[in-house]
Amino acid sequence: MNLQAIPLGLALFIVIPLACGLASLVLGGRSSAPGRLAAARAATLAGSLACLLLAAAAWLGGAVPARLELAWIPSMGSSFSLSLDGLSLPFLALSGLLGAAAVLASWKGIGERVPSFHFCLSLTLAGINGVFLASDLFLFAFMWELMLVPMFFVIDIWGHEGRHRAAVKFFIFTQAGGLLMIAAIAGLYAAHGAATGEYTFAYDRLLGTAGGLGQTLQFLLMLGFFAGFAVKLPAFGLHAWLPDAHTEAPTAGSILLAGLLLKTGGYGLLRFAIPLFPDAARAFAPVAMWIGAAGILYGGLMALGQSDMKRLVAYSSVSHLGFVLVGAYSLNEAGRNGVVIQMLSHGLSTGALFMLIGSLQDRIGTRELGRMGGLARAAPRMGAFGLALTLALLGLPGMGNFVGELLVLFGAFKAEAAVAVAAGLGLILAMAYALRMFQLAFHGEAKEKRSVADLSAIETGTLALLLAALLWIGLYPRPVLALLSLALPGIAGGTAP
Amino acid sequence: MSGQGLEAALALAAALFAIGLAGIVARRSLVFMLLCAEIMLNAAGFAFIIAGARWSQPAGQVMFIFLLVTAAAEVAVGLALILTLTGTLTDTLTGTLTGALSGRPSKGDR
Amino acid sequence: MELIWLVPAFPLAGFIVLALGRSLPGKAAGAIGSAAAGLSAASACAVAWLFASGGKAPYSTSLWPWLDLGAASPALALSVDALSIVMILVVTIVGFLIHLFSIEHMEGEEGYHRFFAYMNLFVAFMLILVLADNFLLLYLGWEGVGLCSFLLIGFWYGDRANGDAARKAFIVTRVGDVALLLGIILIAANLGSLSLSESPRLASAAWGRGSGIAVLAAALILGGALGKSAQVPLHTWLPDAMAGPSPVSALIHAATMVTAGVYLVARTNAFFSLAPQVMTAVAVAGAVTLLVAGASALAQRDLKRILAYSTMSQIGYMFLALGAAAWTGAIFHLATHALFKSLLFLAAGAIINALGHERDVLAMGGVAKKMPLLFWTFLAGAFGLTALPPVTAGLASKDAIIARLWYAGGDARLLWWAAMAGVLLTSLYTFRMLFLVFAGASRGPRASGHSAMGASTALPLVVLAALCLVGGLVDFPRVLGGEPYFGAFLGGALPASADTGATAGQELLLSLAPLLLSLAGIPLAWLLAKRELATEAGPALRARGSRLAAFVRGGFGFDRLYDFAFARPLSRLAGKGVDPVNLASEGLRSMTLRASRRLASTQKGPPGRYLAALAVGAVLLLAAALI
Amino acid sequence: MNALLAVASAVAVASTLAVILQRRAVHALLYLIVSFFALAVAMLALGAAFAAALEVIVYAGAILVLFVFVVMMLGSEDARPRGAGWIGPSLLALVLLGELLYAFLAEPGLLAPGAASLPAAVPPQTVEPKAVGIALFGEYAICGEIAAFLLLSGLVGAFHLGRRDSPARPEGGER
Repeated sequence: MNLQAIPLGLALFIVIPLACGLASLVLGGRSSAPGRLAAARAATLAGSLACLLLAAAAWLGGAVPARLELAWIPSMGSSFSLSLDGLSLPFLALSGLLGAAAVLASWKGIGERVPSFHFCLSLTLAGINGVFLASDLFLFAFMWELMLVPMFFVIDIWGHEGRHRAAVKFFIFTQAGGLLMIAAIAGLYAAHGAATGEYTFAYDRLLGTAGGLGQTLQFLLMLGFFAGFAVKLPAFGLHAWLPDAHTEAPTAGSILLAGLLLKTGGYGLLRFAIPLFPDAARAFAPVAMWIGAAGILYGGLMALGQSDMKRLVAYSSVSHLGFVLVGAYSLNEAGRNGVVIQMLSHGLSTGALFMLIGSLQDRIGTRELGRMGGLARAAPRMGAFGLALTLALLGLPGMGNFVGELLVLFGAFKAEAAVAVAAGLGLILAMAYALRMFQLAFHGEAKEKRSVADLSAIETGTLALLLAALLWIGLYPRPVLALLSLALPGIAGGTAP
Repeated sequence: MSGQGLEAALALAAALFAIGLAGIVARRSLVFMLLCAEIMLNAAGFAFIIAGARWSQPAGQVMFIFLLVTAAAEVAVGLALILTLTGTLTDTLTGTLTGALSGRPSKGDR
Repeated sequence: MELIWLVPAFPLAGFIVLALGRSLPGKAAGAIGSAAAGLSAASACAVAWLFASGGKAPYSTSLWPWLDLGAASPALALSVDALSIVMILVVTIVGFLIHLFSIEHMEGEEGYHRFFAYMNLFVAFMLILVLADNFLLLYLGWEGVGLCSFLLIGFWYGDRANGDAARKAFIVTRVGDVALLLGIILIAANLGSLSLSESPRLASAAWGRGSGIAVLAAALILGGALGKSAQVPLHTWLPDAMAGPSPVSALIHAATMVTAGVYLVARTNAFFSLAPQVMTAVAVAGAVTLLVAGASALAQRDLKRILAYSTMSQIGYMFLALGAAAWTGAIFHLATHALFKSLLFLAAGAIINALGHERDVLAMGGVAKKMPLLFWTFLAGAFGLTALPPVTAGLASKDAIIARLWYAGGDARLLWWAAMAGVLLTSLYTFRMLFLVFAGASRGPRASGHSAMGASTALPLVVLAALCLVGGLVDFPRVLGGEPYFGAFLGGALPASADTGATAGQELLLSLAPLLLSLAGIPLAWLLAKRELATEAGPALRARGSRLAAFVRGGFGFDRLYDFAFARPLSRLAGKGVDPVNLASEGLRSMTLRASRRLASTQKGPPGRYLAALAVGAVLLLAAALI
Repeated sequence: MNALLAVASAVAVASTLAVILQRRAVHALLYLIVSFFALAVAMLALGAAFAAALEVIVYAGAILVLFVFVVMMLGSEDARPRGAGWIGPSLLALVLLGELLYAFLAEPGLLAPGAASLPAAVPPQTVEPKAVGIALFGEYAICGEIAAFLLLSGLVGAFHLGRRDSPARPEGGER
C-alpha cells in the first residue's frame, strides 16, 4: 500500500486524529446523554485505531521510506515536509495502539466534560504523530509545542488531587527544555544560512552543516538539542516533573505521557541531537552515558522507597529511560536498535501497568501500596496481569524489555564497559522495586476488607493485546530490527559498527 | 543691612524648608502634611524675596505672587480631598488609604 | 531426534492449559500436571534411547532466529548431546515422580491449579535451560527457572514471610544472573558467537590460557553458577527457600535448579580450563560451602533446613569435583544426588504432613513405628547421602570425587582433607536427623495427622529408593568390580578426566577411607542426638553452647552480614522515597515565589514609606549635585 | 534693620517648630499664622513691602483661614509620633539644612556659576510695589494669565471633589 499515492499521504497521521478530535467535540456537544458521550469516545477511538491500521499497512506494504513535501512558509525556507522511515514507523504504530488503549482505559474513568477530554487526547496524538514524522525542524518545533499544550490541560482539568501544581511543573520543565531546543534550531538555521547562503529548515540539508561550524558552537547547539530532549526523556536531574505529572494525571493521561511523550525525547536524540552534530555527540557521549547510568540507578533507588504505586512506576520509567540515554550515546548499531526496542516495550509495559493501576484505583479508591494487599486472591485475573507486567518491568527474558536492555548493554559494553556494568546493577534494583510493588499490592494479607471486582472484558482485552505485543517483541524482535535498518542514513547507526 | 543680613535670611529660608520637610515625613495626618507643605512653599517664596532684594529686581516678588497662586490652588484641592476622605475612610496614611487611592473598585463604587 | 522440542513443549502446554483452565475440577489439575510431566519424561527417554542407539551423535534443531548481538546471532535452538541427555533424564524422571507425589500431598491446598501450573512451567524452563544451544537461550531458561522458584517459594503468599523469602531468593540469584549476563555480553562482544558448542572452540583459539579476558569470562560465568547453586557467597537464600511446599523443595531446591550451576560450569568447561585461577576458585568455593553447610546442618532444628544445608554441602562436593576437573564425576554425583535428595525431601514432606506441620526435629520421634515405609525409604536416601555400601548411588559418585582429589596431589591434598571432613559432617547430621526423627518415643504433641499414604504418594518414594540402590552400579569403580558405563557415556560431551595412574591397592584404600569415616560417624551421631535431647530438658547445659550453636545455626552469620552490608543501607538510602532532585526543584519554586512576594510589597505598602523614600531620594540627589 | 530681621527669623523658626510638634491641627495652624507674620516682618526688613503685605493678606489671611475653617469642621487631631518617630525626619531635615547652608553660604558660586562676577554684597534696596506691579503686568503678563488658569483648575477641582454625589467619593456622599 503506497502511502504517497493516497491524497495527503503521510499527513493522514496528523489529520485523522485532529478530525476525530473535532468530531468527538461535535458529537459530544453540551449534553451529557450517555449516547452522545459514547459517540465522542468512539470517534477518538476510531481515530487512533485508524492511525494504527495505517501504520500497520505501511509496515506490511513496505511503503517505507515515504515522503510528503508541501509548501508552508517558503520565505523562511520551511516546508510542511513529513518523512516516514524505519525509525518513525514503529513509534507511529505504538502511538496508535496506546491511543486506543488510553481511550478504552478512560471509558468509564472520565465522567465530566468527556468531549473536550477526547479532543485534548486527539490533539496530543496528532502532535505526537507530527513529532515522529516531521523532517523540517520548524515543523518539528511546532509539533513539539502542539503535543505539549493539550497534555497540560489533560493533567490540569481531569487529574487527581494536586493536579494543578503537577501540570504547571510539567509545563515549565518541558517548555524550558523546548525553548533551548528552539534556540538551537534557530542557531543551526542561521549558521547554515551564513555558511551556504541558503536559509532552510529542511532536515536533510541541515545534516551536513555541523562539520563546518566551530567546535564550541557545534557543542553548544548540540547541548541545546540535548537539553530539550533530556527534559522530555527524563534524564537524571531533569526528571523532577515526571513523578508528579504521573501521579496526578488521569489514567489515559498517564498512558499517553509514559507511553509516548517520553519516547519523543529518545526519538529526538536519535533523529536530531546525534546525527546533526556527529563530532559533538562523540565528544559528549561518555558524559551522556554516565548521566544515563546515574538515571538508571537513581530511578531504581527512588522507586524502591515509594509508597504510591503510580509514583513508583514513574521512577521506574526514569530508570528504564536511563537505558535509552546509555544506548543512544553508545553510538553504535546495537545501541540504537536496543534504544528503539527498549522504548517500544517500555511504552507497552508501562502503558499497560498504568491502565492496571488506573482500574485498581477506580475499584479501591487509593494508590497507596500500604493500604493494598491480597488482591490476587480477590481478583485473580488482575493478579495474573499484574504479575506478567511486573516481570516485564524487571526485564525477564522473553519480554520486550529484556531484549531492549540486552541490546543497550551490549552496545554500551562496546563503547564504555564501566557504564554497562553500572547499568547491569540497575537490573538488580529493578527486580527489587518491581517485586516489592507486586507483593505489597497483590500478595500478603488484605489490609482493608473490600470486595474487588475483577477486570472487565474491555480491560482484559486491551491488557492482553499489549501483553501479546510485548511477548512478540520479546521472542521474535527480528521484524522490528529489520525495519530499523530501513532508517534514513542520518541515524546514529552510521558512526561506529 | 549688609551682606550678612542676606545670608541670615537665606539661612532662615533653609531652616524653614527643612522643618517643613521634617514635618511632612514625620506626621501621619494628611492635614498636617498639607500644612508642612505650606511651610516649605512659603520658605521657597521667602528665598525668592531675598533674591529679589539682593539684586533689587522686582522679579523676586512677582515670583512670590505666582507662588501664592499655586499655594492657594493646592490648598483648595488638598482640603477638598481631605474632606472626601475623612467622611468615609481615614485621613491618616494607612493601608486602607492606599486601597482607596489605588483606584481599585471598593465596595460601594457604582 | 527431531522431536526433541516435544520434551519442553509438553510441560509448557501443561502450564498453559492449567493457567487458563481455572474452572477445572481439583483432581483434574493434578492429573493434567502429572500427565504433562510424564509425557515429557517418556519423550526424554525416547530421545535418550534414539541418541544412545544412534551412535551418540550431537544433534541440534533451530526453531526461529531470535536476535543478533553484533556478529553473534543466537536463535531459539535446542541441541542434544550426552550431557544434556543425562540432564533431561534426571529432570523429567525426578520431576514426574515429584508431580505424582504432590497430587495427594498438596490436596486441599488453596492454589492447587496454580501449584501444578508453576511446577510444569518450572520443568519447561529447566528443560529449555538444559537443551539450550546458545548462551542467550540458556539465560532465558536460567531466569525462567529463577522466576518459578520465586513463584513456588512464595506459593502460600498469604503470609508475608514466605513472600520475603521468595523475593530474597529471586534477588540473590539475580545478582549472580547479572554477572552471567555480563559474561554473555563479554563473550558475544569478543568472540562474535554465543553458541555453546562453537564459543568454547573460538575461546581456546583466541584467548591465551590464564589471560585476563579468559579469567574475566570464567569468573562471570562462575558468578552466575554460584548464585543459582547457592554456593558461598550467594548461598543465603537456600535455607529460607524452605518456606515453599516440600515437593517444591524436592524438585527445585534439591534435584534440578540448584544443580543448574553445576551443569553450566560443566557445559562451559573449556572457559574454565582456560582460566586455572578460576578453577581453583571453584574448588575453594565448593570446599568452603561444603564445610559451612555441613556444620550449619548439624545445628539446625528444622527438618527441611537440615536437608537444605545438606543439599548446599553436596553441591559443594560437585563444585569441588569441577574445580579438580573431574567433570564426569561431578555430573554423576549430580544425578545420584538428585535421586536420594529428592527422596529425602519427599519423605520429609510426608513426615511433616503426617505430624500436622510439625517441623522441629526435637519435637518429633518414633515415626519409624508409625510409618515403616517412610522409615525404610528415608533410610535408603540417608544411606545414599552418606555413601554407605548397600546403597550404591552416593557411594560411587562421592568416592570418585574424593579419590580424584587425592590423585591431583599438591595443594589439592588440602581439598582432600576438607572433603574427608565433609564426609564425617555429612554422616553426623544425617544420622542425627535419622535418630531424632525416627528413633525413640514420639515426643511431638500433635502425633495425629493423616499417616495413611495413598498409592500416588508411596509409589514415587519406592521408585526413588530403588533407583538409589541401583543407581550407583551405572558407574561403579572398577576396583570394586563395577564398570564405568556412565563415564563412557558422557565421554563424548565432556573431556575425559586425566588417568590417575594409581595402583589397584591404592585405589581400594582410597575408596574405603571415606566409607570407614561415614561408619564412624553413626555412633557419634547417636551420642550427639542423645545429648541434644538431654540438653533440651536441662536449660543449664544449653546456655553454655547456645551462642556458638546459634551462630552456626544462623549459617555462620552470612545473613546478618549481607543484611548489614546491603539490605539496610539500601533501604535507608531509598528512605521514604523523598527525591532530593525533586526537593531541589520545589526549593527553586518556593524561592522564586518568596522573591516575587517581597518585590510586590514595594508596590502596595503604606504610602508613608513612599514619601520617606521620595524625601531621602531628593536629599541624596541634592548631595550628589553638590559634591 | 538687622535686629528686626534677627528677631523675626527667631520667632519664625520657633513657631514653625511648634507647628510640627502640635498634637491638634488647630493649634498647629495658629502657630503657622504666627510664623507667616514673622516672615512678613522679615520680608519687610528686606525691603519687599508689597510681598509682605500679600503674605499677610493672601497667605496667612485667606489660605490659612480657609485651612482653619476646614480643620475646625473636621475636628481632626492626630497622635504625634513618639520619640523614635522623630529621629528619621529630624535627621533628614538636618542633612537637608546642612546641604542648603553649604550651597547658599559656603560656595555661592556653586549653584549659580555666573554669580561670583557680580558686584560684592550690596545692602538690599527696597523694591517699590510700583516696580513690582510694572514687572508683573509688563514682562510677566503671560505668567499672570497662566496663574489664572491654575486658580481656575483649583476652583473646579475643589468644586468637583466637594460635590455631594461626586463619583470620587468612595461611599456615595450622603453627608
